[in-house]
Amino acid sequence: GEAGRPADGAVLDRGLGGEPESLDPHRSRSLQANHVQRDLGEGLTGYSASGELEPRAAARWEISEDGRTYTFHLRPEARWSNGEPVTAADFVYSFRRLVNPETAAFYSQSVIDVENAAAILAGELPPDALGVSAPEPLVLVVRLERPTPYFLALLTHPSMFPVHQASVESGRTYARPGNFVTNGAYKLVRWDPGSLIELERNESYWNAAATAIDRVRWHIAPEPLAELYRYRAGELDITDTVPPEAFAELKAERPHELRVAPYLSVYYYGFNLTRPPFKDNPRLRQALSLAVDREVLADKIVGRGERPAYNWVPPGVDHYEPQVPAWANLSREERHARARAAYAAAGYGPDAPAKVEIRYNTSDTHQRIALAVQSMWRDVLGVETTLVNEEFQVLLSNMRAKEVTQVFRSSWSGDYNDAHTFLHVMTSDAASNMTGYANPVFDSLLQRAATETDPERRRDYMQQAEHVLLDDYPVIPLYFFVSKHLVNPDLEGWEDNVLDYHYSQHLRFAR
Amino acid sequence: MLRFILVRLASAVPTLLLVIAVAFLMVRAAPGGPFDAERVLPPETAANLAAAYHLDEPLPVQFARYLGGVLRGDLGPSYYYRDYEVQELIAAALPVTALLAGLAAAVALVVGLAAGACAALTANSGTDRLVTGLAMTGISVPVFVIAPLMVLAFAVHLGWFPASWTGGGRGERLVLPVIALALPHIAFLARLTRGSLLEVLSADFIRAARAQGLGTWRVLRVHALKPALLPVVSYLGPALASLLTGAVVVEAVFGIPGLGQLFVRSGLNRDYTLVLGIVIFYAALIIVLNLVVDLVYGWLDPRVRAR
Amino acid sequence: MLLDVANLEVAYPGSARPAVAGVSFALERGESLGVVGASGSGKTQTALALLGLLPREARVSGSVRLDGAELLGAGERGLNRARARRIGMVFQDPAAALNPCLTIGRQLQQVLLAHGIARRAGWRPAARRLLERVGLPDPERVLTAWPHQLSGGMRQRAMIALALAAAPDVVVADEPTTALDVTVQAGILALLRELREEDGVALVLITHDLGVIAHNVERVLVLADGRPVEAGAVRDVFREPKHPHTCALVAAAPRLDAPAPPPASPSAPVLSIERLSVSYAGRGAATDAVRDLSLEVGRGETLAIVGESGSGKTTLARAVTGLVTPGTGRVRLRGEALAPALRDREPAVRRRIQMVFQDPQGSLDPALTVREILAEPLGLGGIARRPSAGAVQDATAALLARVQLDAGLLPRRPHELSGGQAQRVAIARALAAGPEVLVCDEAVSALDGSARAGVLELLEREQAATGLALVFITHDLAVVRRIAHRVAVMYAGYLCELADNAALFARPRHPYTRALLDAVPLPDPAAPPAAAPPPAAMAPPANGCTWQPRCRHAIERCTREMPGLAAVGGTLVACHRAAELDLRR
Amino acid sequence: MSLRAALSPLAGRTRGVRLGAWLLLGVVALAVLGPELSPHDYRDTNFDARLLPPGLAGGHLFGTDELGRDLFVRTLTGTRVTLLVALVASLVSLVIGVAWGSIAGYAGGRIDAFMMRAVDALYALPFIFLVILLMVAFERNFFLIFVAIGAINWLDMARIVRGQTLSLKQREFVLAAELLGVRPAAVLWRHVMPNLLGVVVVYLTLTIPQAILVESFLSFLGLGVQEPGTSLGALVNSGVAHMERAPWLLLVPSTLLALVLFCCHFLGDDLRDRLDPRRSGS
Ligand SMILES: Nc1ncnc2c1ncn2[C@@H]1O[C@H](COP(=O)(O)OP(=O)(O)OP(=O)(O)O)[C@@H](O)[C@H]1O
Ligand SMILES: Nc1ncnc2c1ncn2[C@@H]1O[C@H](COP(=O)(O)OP(=O)(O)OP(=O)(O)O)[C@@H](O)[C@H]1O
Ligand SMILES: [Mg+2]
Ligand SMILES: [Mg+2]
Repeated sequence: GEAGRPADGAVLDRGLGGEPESLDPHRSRSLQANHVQRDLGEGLTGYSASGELEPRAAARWEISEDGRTYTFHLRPEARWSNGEPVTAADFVYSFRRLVNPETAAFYSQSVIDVENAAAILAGELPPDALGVSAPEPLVLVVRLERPTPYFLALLTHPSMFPVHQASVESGRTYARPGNFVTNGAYKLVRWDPGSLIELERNESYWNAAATAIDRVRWHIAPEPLAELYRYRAGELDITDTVPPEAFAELKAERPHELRVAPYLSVYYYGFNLTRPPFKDNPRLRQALSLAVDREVLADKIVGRGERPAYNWVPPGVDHYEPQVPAWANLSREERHARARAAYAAAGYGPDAPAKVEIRYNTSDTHQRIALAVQSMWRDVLGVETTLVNEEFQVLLSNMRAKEVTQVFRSSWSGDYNDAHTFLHVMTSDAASNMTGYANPVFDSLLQRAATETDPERRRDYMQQAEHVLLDDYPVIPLYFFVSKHLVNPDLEGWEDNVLDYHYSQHLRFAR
Repeated sequence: MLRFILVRLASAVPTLLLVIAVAFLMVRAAPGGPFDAERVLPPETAANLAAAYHLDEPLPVQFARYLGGVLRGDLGPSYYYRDYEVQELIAAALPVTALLAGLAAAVALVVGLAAGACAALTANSGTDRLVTGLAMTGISVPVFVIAPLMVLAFAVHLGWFPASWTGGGRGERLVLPVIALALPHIAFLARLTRGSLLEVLSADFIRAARAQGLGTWRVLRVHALKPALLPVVSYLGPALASLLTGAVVVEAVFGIPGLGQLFVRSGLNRDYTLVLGIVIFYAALIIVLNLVVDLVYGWLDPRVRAR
Repeated sequence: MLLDVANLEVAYPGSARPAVAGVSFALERGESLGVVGASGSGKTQTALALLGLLPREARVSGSVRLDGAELLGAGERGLNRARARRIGMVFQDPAAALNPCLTIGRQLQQVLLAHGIARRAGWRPAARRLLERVGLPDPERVLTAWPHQLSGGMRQRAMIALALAAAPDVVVADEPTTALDVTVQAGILALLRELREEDGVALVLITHDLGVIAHNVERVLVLADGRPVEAGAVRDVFREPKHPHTCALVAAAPRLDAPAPPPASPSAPVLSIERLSVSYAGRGAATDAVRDLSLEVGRGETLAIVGESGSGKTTLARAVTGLVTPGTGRVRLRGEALAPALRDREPAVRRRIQMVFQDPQGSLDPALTVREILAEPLGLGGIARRPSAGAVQDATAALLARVQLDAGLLPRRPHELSGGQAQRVAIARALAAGPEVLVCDEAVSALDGSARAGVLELLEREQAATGLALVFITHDLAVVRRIAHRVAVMYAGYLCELADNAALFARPRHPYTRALLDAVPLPDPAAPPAAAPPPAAMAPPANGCTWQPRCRHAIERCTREMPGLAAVGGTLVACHRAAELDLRR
Repeated sequence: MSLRAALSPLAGRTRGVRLGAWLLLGVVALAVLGPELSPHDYRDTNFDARLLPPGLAGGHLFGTDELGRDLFVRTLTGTRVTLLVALVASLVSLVIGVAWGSIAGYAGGRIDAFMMRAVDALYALPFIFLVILLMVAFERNFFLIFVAIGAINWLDMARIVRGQTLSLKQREFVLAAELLGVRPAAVLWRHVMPNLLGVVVVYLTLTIPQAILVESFLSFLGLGVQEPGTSLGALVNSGVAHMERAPWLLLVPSTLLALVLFCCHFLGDDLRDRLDPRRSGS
């Protein structure tokens, strides 16, 4: 943005939606936190501008045959923002801190595949029992419980970033401006809660030469509309999102500033399978699922380039083939016919209509979708739907309690680029499984996939699992998200990618 | 006088305690918790978190712990902003909010009173209609309409002022928010002033004052204003308080790091300590403001002081 | 011509006949005109019309010329040039005319500054001088006092000060002395005379008190029902009044030599006041308004309380009725002690003691009509009732009739009443409650002779019928003579003489009483003008007799100790020399 | 007397009043009948007729919203709710607020202190949670909106009324009434309140818009009206987003909102004038 930018134009103003709860890799959880953290720190691995996995703090690594031991060779030139070298010991300390129950880290799950992690989290073993060691200052060895093909992807997640032991032990405020020692391309210089997070280039970063932008200002802008105004007023170079209402006109007026890309996230309606009417009632679930016209939803209701979702795992996930069900390709009429058939089979009809309740948390988009679905169900099946919008926390606790919910709105996005992160939520013991879906077949398939080293077979297991899942209709996938940003045309180095990662260090202003 | 103030402040203590207690219960009774999100935490992590924040203790114990902290002047750590203490957050937001609220109140007072007086003087004339009409428009157009409109017009299209708090210089970034904040209150004050002034202007002592040839302006300023201010003042107390914590919409639109935003977000995040912290602050504020208001009554109408 | 009024007419849409019709008069510098007439005859309306102060709905016609310049219809600007600087107005009801929210000082300051009489800094001394001129003791306190902290008379004098502040060429004084005891009154009248003689100020003196008229103006204008019925030189009008209405007025003028009513038959006291003291916490030192005062009033007895303005009469009344809580002492009703604060008294008990307030307008609810005001004590009040309900109509109309007002006033609101009308409505309301004790605070001060006579008779009838005990606070000794059985004379919060009516007038025992009697203006131009006593000192002295500084007979002892009440020949007197002095004429 | 005059049927004196009265009646009539007369239902979506501009084309007089629902019908349906809210809000703040404030002010002393501290406390409590709890405690129902709005709506009124009462109760006509043995309740009702009404009425016309806005905030918290049901506040709120592309979504409901408020204001003013003792004729 113009505001306060030095002549050389090296200040980048980015919209950041909501506000991070913390920038400490082990105490944060929100996507916003992760965005900023990816500028501040870096893990052993990371992503290129185009979203390819690439070495970062680690220069290279070897993986044992059984796929359970990883040996990382760190960059000798890697430095903390205070000039100290980044060593294997730092990673050991960080991983232990991550699993340490006292840290109570949100993302302790990221290391769950590492040896003893589960036991340590449960408090049965001390943190230093974790399967990580530093035989040499620059060599880090990680032993896993089981082969984990996506482990390298896991390492890109900010929760796996190293933290600087000395400053962590310096006290509560260590992750705040002035104290925060990081190993990334930028360092934290300012944080006004509710307003602004400002970063400055980290001169001692090993790749500092490649950093073009001197200052990054992350602006807290929870209101999409307000954010858009800021962008149009030239106060932002990159927006976090685009308000649905404005999308069409932006597409027309600023086509080359509008960046839309598929995103690893699915928007769905879940059924509460533990209570009537949906308990043991697959026909009704099928009917409702088929009666929803995804194309209309995607094109007309959300209409920001989202893709209609007929299956669970988004397209674009590495080495995975989404299991789009056959009926997806039927004509609208046929689909509706099948829906009515299933509806009738479930014992409902014009004179005995199903009475259904959709719960969603307050937001224009959710509301519009709910309204659309409501009228689709009414038109196709004659279902009587009531809409209940609730404050987010209320909805969440209702979903978890599985007492009052019938159909609820939710979404799931991947932490890393692998089908597992999507399928795993639907396992019977997954904490985030709000539907109460429990199918032993599905569970065992995922179990086998988890321990399978051969990528091909692993993929097959997971694909079968998704197939099983879709046949049971525990959820109605509605659409796959897209990431959508407005990007200042003067900005170079921006590449769309499914992860929606856009490291500031990859960006530069055209001279 | 001094005694009166002291007594009032003393009587504030139980009020505060009551507020704290009730608020504490309300916050806890509300569904959801500070660490709940779409992505549910694995049980052990959740347990660890609860332990870390003593959320696993029985409620009375927690309350006692919290109250103890408050009495020691420690509002505890924020549950959402995990690197911040509640005090720090309030202290950070307060100056911004105070500045905005102060300016807005000043603007509202000056413009509102002037408009109201002018309307009352020209009662039922064209001017009166115009002023009251404008006032009513100001009241009937919600702030969540006014604020974005102003941004669109003056920031996006005309580019006179920044569209957000972080978008411009110290001075200019204040203009739009202050106006947006002041508008409804201007309207309010104008109407209130007009109403009470009309009543006062028909009093005998105003006739007498006119007989003293003071001239309309002096009569208004000296003789009519004071008695007419009573209802205005009683409105100002709450109004100021609401300006300090109720500026949510404006703060949201302009991205202002103020108390109002903080309050709402803390509520939605179930940031227990932050909510309570702000509630306490708010309660204290209101009590003080109302005390001031009551003192001003005494100044405006000596007869009130009599008993 | 300085001021030239030609057939002035004031009418109100609501009422049938105009409030004022065809009034004309002219004044040169230094001249003075008295305007007399029955209550409600249009005196105040005339005055207000001069300065364009009538309410919006009033229709005014005719002409008012000041040095030839027309004032009627001259805009607010033009009028403001005339107001205060050219024509000063003394309002009839000071309680309503003073701004309750501003100190007297502030109100004076505004006038002084507005008209450039004083500079920013120098207004205070100027204001103090004004207050001294109108004979207010302790002007410093008055400057910093709010109207409600002043006595009726003090307010009235403050009002006068305001009117004179801008040194006007014409002074229009509407009942300027109704709330003043005769001594102070004499002072004020002397002041007005001085202004005329020295500064050539022209005076329009509105009053119903023929005594005042007789000695202070050259010409009179008599109004009846808003119409001028007679005009001429004072002497002529008094000697042979032509118009029957004037005759009635003159005849009805109360006189000191009227026969005193026979002493009331002794009975157990209905109301007894025991060692009552009231003091108000002011800004600086507290004001002792009533000091250690004891009185009794028997069944069917009328006790008159006279005394200098600010001597504590109203305070005493308020203490009796519980409107102020006394510092010490108690009030008994038929022997039983009453709770000091009104709010602690049973409604039933409250009704037994009623009061007519000194400031009639203020004691009538502005939101209610006369009908509703009167209906209340009858127990018929309440919004539920339809005003056409016969019962209310008849009862309230009857009440009005008793105080000689016609039922036409029933739908009016207080601010639509004349001073005297308001006062009588207040009396009617008090009587309607059927009290055992009625405290009248200057209850007839705003009434012309006939109306006053009527009210007094009414009270006497009530007394005869119900054994009503009357506490009659007034400064008008003629009224005292006419109605009182016993008289209490107050000065600076003390009771200085308590005597039977006849005794008091025949043989006053306290020098202050003497001064009072001398100061009474007689309604007869021929009679010698009233004598004003030496002006009041700043504030009554801390120790010694409070009257002593102004006392002709003071001796050294008087400066040391405050004399207590002592019986001297059937009279209670607080004077060291009561026994030896003979104050008869 | 004044109170009755206030409640007497509307024979508006000034032009403004008659205008206001008629307009309000008109709005009410429309709100009640309009939806019935229109061919559309406020719930009917039509994904092929989204964001139609106003006009007779397609039979959508005021155009359609982003789901192709007829704005005319929706606005009028919303008006019903809004009018109801306005009504209840003003009743609450009138009844509770005026009673509470005048009693506190008149009684004075301990009672006053207690009652006013209670008001302070209510001011301070976090409204959001109050609402959320209401929703959790009772199963959601329309009535709760009024409880929630009522809970806060009367506070300001109470304060203002108290302030006025404090100075009124020192006036001699009140003392005179007390002296007559009129019971406190009656003094309040007959002498204090009528003299308060001027301010009360003015303030009332001001609390109504507040209530309407609160209502639209409530729907955010999930209380308020549930879609597809709606209220003017909610409509305006969602209209803002379309300000540029589909201004009618903002203009239509806000115009109606403003209209309603103007009517209230005109009537309020008239009420004030009638109650103003200085104006003769009752
Ligand atoms: N605003 C008004 N509306 C209607 N009639 C009024 C109004 N003001 C005064 N009047 C009437 O005009 C007449 C004259 O009133 P005015 O005050 O001049 O009497 P007054 O001579 O001053 O009597 P008093 O000696 O009692 O003061 C009275 O009958 C009174 O009721
Ligand atoms: N509320 C008050 N606060 C302070 N001082 C007061 C108050 N009311 C009266 N006073 C003072 O008490 C003294 C007595 O007042 P009071 O009204 O009793 O006199 P009064 O005898 O009625 O005089 P007047 O004949 O002029 O009415 C006066 O000096 C007055 O200034
Ligand atoms: Mg008069
Ligand atoms: Mg008096």
